[in-house]
Amino acid sequence: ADVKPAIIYDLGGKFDKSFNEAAFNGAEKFKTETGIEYREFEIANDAQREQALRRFAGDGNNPIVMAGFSWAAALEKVSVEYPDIKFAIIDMVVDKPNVKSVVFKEQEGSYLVGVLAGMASKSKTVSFVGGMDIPLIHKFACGYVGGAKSTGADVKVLEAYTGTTPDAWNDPVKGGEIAKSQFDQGSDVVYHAAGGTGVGVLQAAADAGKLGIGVDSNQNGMQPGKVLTSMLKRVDVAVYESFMSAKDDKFAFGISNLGLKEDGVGYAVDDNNKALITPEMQAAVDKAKADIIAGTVQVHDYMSDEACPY
Amino acid sequence: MSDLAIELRGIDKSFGLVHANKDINLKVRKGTIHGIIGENGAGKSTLMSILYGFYQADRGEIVVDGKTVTIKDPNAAIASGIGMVHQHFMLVENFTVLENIMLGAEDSQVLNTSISKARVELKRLEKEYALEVNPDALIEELPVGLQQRVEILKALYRKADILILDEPTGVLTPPEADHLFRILGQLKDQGKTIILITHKLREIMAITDEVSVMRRGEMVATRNTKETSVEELAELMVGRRVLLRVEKGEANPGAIKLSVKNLTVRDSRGVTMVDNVSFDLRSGEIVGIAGVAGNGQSELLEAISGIRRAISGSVVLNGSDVDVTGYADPGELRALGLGHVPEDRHHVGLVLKFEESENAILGYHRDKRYLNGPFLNVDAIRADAEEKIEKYDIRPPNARLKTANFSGGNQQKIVLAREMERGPDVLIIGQPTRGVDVGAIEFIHRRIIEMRDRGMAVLLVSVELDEIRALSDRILVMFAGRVVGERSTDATEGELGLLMAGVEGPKEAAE
Amino acid sequence: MDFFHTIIALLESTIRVSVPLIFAALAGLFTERAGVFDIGLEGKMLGAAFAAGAVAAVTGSVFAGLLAAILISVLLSLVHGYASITQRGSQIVSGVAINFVVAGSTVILGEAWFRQGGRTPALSGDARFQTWNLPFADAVKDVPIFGPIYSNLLSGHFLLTYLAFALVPISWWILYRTRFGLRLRAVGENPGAVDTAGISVIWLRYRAVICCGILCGFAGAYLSLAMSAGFVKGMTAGKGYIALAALIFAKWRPLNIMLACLIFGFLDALAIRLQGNPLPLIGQVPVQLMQALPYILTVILLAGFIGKAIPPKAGGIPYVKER
Amino acid sequence: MSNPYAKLPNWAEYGLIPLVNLVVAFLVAGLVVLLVGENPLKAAYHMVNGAFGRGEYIGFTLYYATTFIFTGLSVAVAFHAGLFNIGSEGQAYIGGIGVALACLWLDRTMPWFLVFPLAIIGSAAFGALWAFLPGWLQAKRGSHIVITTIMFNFIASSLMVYLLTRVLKPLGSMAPQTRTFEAGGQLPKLDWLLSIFGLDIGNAPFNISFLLALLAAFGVWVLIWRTRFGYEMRTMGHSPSAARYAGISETRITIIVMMISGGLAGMMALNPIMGEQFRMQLDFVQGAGFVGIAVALMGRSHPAGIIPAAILFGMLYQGGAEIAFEMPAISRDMIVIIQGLVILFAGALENMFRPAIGRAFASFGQRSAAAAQTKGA
Ligand SMILES: Nc1ncnc2c1ncn2[C@@H]1O[C@H](COP(=O)(O)OP(=O)(O)OP(=O)(O)O)[C@@H](O)[C@H]1O
Ligand SMILES: Nc1ncnc2c1ncn2[C@@H]1O[C@H](COP(=O)(O)OP(=O)(O)OP(=O)(O)O)[C@@H](O)[C@H]1O
Ligand SMILES: [Mg+2]
Ligand SMILES: [Mg+2]
Repeated sequence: ADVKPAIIYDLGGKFDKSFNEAAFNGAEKFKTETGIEYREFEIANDAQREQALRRFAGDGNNPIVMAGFSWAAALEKVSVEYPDIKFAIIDMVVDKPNVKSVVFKEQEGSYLVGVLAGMASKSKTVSFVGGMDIPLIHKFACGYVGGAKSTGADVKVLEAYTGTTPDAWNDPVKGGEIAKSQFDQGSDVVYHAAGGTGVGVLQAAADAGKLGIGVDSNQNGMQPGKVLTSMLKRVDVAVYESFMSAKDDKFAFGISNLGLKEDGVGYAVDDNNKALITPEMQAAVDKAKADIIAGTVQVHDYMSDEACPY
Repeated sequence: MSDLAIELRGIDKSFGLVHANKDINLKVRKGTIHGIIGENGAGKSTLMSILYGFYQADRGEIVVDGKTVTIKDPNAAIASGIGMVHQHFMLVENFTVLENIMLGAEDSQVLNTSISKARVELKRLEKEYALEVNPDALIEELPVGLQQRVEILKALYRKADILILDEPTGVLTPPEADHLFRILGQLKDQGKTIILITHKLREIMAITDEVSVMRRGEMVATRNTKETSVEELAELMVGRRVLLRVEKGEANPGAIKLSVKNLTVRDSRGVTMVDNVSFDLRSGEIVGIAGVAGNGQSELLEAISGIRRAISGSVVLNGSDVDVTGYADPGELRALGLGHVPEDRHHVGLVLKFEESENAILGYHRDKRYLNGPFLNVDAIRADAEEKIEKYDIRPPNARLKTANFSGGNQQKIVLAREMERGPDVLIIGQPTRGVDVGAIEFIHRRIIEMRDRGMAVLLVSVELDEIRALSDRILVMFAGRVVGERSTDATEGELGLLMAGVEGPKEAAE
Repeated sequence: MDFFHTIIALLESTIRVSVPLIFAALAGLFTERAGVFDIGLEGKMLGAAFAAGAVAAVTGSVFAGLLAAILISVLLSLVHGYASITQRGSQIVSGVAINFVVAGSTVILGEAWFRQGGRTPALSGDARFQTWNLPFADAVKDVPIFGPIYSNLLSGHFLLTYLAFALVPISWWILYRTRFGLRLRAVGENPGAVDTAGISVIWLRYRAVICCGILCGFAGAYLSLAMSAGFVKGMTAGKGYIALAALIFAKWRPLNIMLACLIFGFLDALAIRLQGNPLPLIGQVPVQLMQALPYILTVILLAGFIGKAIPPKAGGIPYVKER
Repeated sequence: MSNPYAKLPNWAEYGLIPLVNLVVAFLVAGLVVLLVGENPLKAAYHMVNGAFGRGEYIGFTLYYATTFIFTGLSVAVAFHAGLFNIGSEGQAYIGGIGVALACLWLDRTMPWFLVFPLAIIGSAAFGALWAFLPGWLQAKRGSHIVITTIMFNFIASSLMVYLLTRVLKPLGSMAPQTRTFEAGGQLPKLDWLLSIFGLDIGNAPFNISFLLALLAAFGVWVLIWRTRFGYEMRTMGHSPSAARYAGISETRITIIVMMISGGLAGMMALNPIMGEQFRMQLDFVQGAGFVGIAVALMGRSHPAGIIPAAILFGMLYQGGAEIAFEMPAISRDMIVIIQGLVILFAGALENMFRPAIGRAFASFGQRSAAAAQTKGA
């Protein structure tokens, strides 16, 4: 069909080394595969949300995908004004007939990397660096803790957050410093969910001879051989799918809640980290994955009660 | 070789719309002391700053020692042997004397050697000219008189052959001024040339060889000092006849209006500046406080007027106790009938960025007559200011002009008008005529006497002994924070001078 | 022993974190002492970090990167100088403007050159500063007390770290023991005095601003070539403002600056360390309180012990001779 | 800041010179645009058209301007008392609490015109509170206001993250923000104001807090130049020693001025929270406090200058967004550069063309005088 796809990023900007960037990658993939151009916009402040949506909708862009939970309110309004346009929002549910909501079970992917971390750790202490102390990040943290502790009750998980301003997502120096502090407290595997800050976390791990774990996209290549794995959150796939399905007239509205089962989250193994994952680790993580998919293991969703039982 | 040290030809300079120097010609003979006089704003400082390379003339030629030179910056002037002591000192306050003297004349990248050399040279200069000053003292801790010494030493250190002094005696006591003049004489004897700017005609008559008069940017006359008179110079300066003596009648002292008992004040560094001072001030009299600058007069005024907290002692103003050791609010003191003309009009008495009318209410801005509730009554304020402008002949007569744009004399009149027109019972005045030209001095002195005659009690602090003697009915002399003597107006200058220098004169019979 | 180990680790972290602050605050010291206020430290540091990351990535040479950092930072300083010295514009506005321009252009240029979203490629090997071990660091490692202090705390830092600390006495020496320093301090107090002494106020201030640029260059290079391995957009994350605060905190004195930066660094390290760990007596506190801790403690220190900071007298005021 | 150059006629001083500066700023920005291979004229067109081309665009421009008027006034008021309040950012952020509390409490039961006054008081009170401590510390303890306000900006952001994730966020919601306010917490738009000029506001969030901003600007003018307190604070700002002489308490002025400054910054929160988002979000201030510094200085700390300066920045924000929409090669970072260049050329380098313009005026004046003379002769 005739598609004029558009994508709008959140405040972090399309190169946030995080989900905005993943979204951008998905759109790029669509472009290279189909040769269809898409439009994009990076907002600079909150007032531009509705403005950008209306702008793109008014220009006849269809579908319009937006990345980030902060879009919900704007989309709720604008989607009603443009009933014929297909919208997709990532990381949040908006209950409107012409909206597709894509949310991820980050906790499940985080659980798996937690399992790997717990087993890779010699000190039985692993750690987590979050960008900001907000619910979404706790979703990652909680799954990770669950996974790590599943490898032994004696596994300790340290948890810290970079900051309280938007700089928290772009502060590799602080990220590195936090990681070093955690290493010093015994951690030897560190998982980050901190955007650009994570660059510093992975660097610090590599420098200190410890292991890092990437997030969102495959970051194994950032420090080859020093990144244990990456928790994949397939925002890129979600964007790509949205564009593609719209092109093929198969755009599905409603909620899609993507977990391990749907391959919406996962962990990355490639040449960079193959050697780091022992057969036992592989077996354990395969089992955990199967259990989660089968439902025998339920990974706690932080958002269900805003608490982490692990 | 020419016998002229300096020749200025057709110097012309404008600052924006102000034509400060108009086609000025000046010849200064070698080995002489050449005076330059003129009213405030006549362009004297500008002319000298051009000679010193601080400003660039728009037109004109400078000839030094027979050679036409381009003085594009002070460096060039220094190289030509010109040194200048500026009207407003060009010293770095938190530097030591030595550092200030070295600044710009260091002889190596690293200071150590420069410092020791400078120290030696300074010692020599000090000795040669009897210009003692502690080389390691901070400028901000020195009294102005000493600061000026530093300025002179700076010029001598740079081996100046031609020394320009811009109003050097404005801040000096008579002994200090005499000392300075002795040094100038000595320099002259060594063959140096000196250009001296001053408002004090007496000084001109005393030590210059020639004198040039400026008026409104023009050079109106040059005279051989021996062949002119004070009266002629004054007339040349202002363009009309001036009365140089203050006429005043007998005082009629009445009730005690201000009583100061055992007042002790320390400055911010904890040094005792006012030491157990007591005196009474009666209505209808002028009490003058004489003293070398820096002997506690400023702090005394500040404590009495509530600006500075005293350590101990008491002050009774108009029958009411003033909490001088606690928080005495200057505003409340005003309400009790105190008027205060501070020594430093630029930083204390005025806000230079304010319109004239705004300064005319400074300190009285809580007065109902200038307010409508919490709002300023701008019309009333301006009307009031215009009245004062008229009465005090403040020029230009524009209440909305920025205060910085008035000349020093007129700025002083703004303060005086504000403080006098209130009709306070007690008026304390610090340095009423510092840097003010003869025309304005005449006016200000007349006003002060007028106030006394109307029954006001006036406390006058001045470093001008002439002024103290001309105006006061009684004279207190301060030295090192203490009142070291009280004299009547008949006291000779020498006697007072000795007291001011801390040398106890023969005690007067009564006290 | 555990406690001792923790302290050593905390102090190590303190040193790392305070280095960029020391560079930047010393940078500010030079301009502000000369009477040119600089709220643009942040921007210069960011620009330098970018230049360092970009050039090191392209050339593979860390020193080329450092040089580029200094060059860019000096260039930005000259812009600030031109606006505030030559054109006598508002120094604050000029600083703010530089912060804006740099924040935007580093991303644009980075993206244009490397297509990594404003980041520069990750650096390794010679393109990045390596840590240095002091002699015998390994040998004495296991000596009790002294061992950890020497081989962990003092050894094993970057060249730039040692440089930063060396620059503290050097700056002091320059400011208080050289002709340049004497004049520089004078021009910040009373430019008139400098002018009448036959020294060019403008050229002197330009030199001060250039010194500032050089030091900000080090600060930026440290961020992208030592602490991290490459540039990330906005990676200064407010350090320029903290450095400014340290400068004021230190009352514009070099040795105090080192102390102030170490205090800030220590508080930061402490806050990181305490995150997630329960406090004695109080128990678990919200993360945000821990994160705010350095700032709260700074305010308390400031209110309790520091007293009034009096800036250079002529600071912030353009030198105008003729009105 | 003194004006070191000869006086020009008012229209040149306040009209021509800023205009020339702006034009130059845009010329340089144009070079940057050229550098990325785009047409600067097109960009300029989109900038101006995007800011003023339609009612909706004007609405957006003025929406941003509202924010900057508040923060600009905040910075300016402190400036007049000689205080550099670099903490408007944090004060505005905390001011949001006041707005949010008023709205969360009353939005379901009361109409906006009853909630609004309360929200105004709330925002001003919280903003003032956040500025009180730095003011108090400066007045009583001599802590430098620049450091304390920087620190308070950071503390504010920590506090707000805590409040928005732990206290004010509805349970189960992902976004760190309050719930959305109902009708009582939503300010009416100023559509009628634009419709007077025959313009349609469209979806622009231009709301009634703009009028409050204008009122605040007028209030600030009255405060500074027409009240006793303003007189006292200006005295202190120009000369602390003269203030002491005049019996003006530095402590009192410092604290009150900081609170007024903080209150003005706090009121900024009304615009995005009650006027646009109808909820309080993380980091809703988005740097407006820092832009306020530039606005205040470019507006010479006078309300009559701050309003146009704020509109200029509103134009940069809105016009900038339009450029980014229309010209994909120009990203939002490019807009940041352009903003920086405008601040540089129209702010810091404002004197660059003054001498030339002054000379032009002088020679023109002479020539016309000469012409008059020859005619006379
Ligand atoms: N730096 C300057 N910029 C602009 N105008 C100036 C400057 N300095 C002096 N002027 C103007 O030049 C005129 C001459 O001033 P100048 O200081 O030379 O007077 P003066 O004779 O030294 O006065 P005084 O006796 O008060 O020292 C004044 O009217 C003043 O307006
Ligand atoms: N730099 C300057 N810019 C503008 N006007 C100036 C400048 N310097 C002096 N003036 C003006 O020149 C005139 C006299 O200047 P000057 O500074 O010599 O005052 P003054 O009478 O000597 O005062 P004071 O006794 O306080 O030194 C005044 O009108 C003053 O405002
Ligand atoms: Mg003069
Ligand atoms: Mg004078």
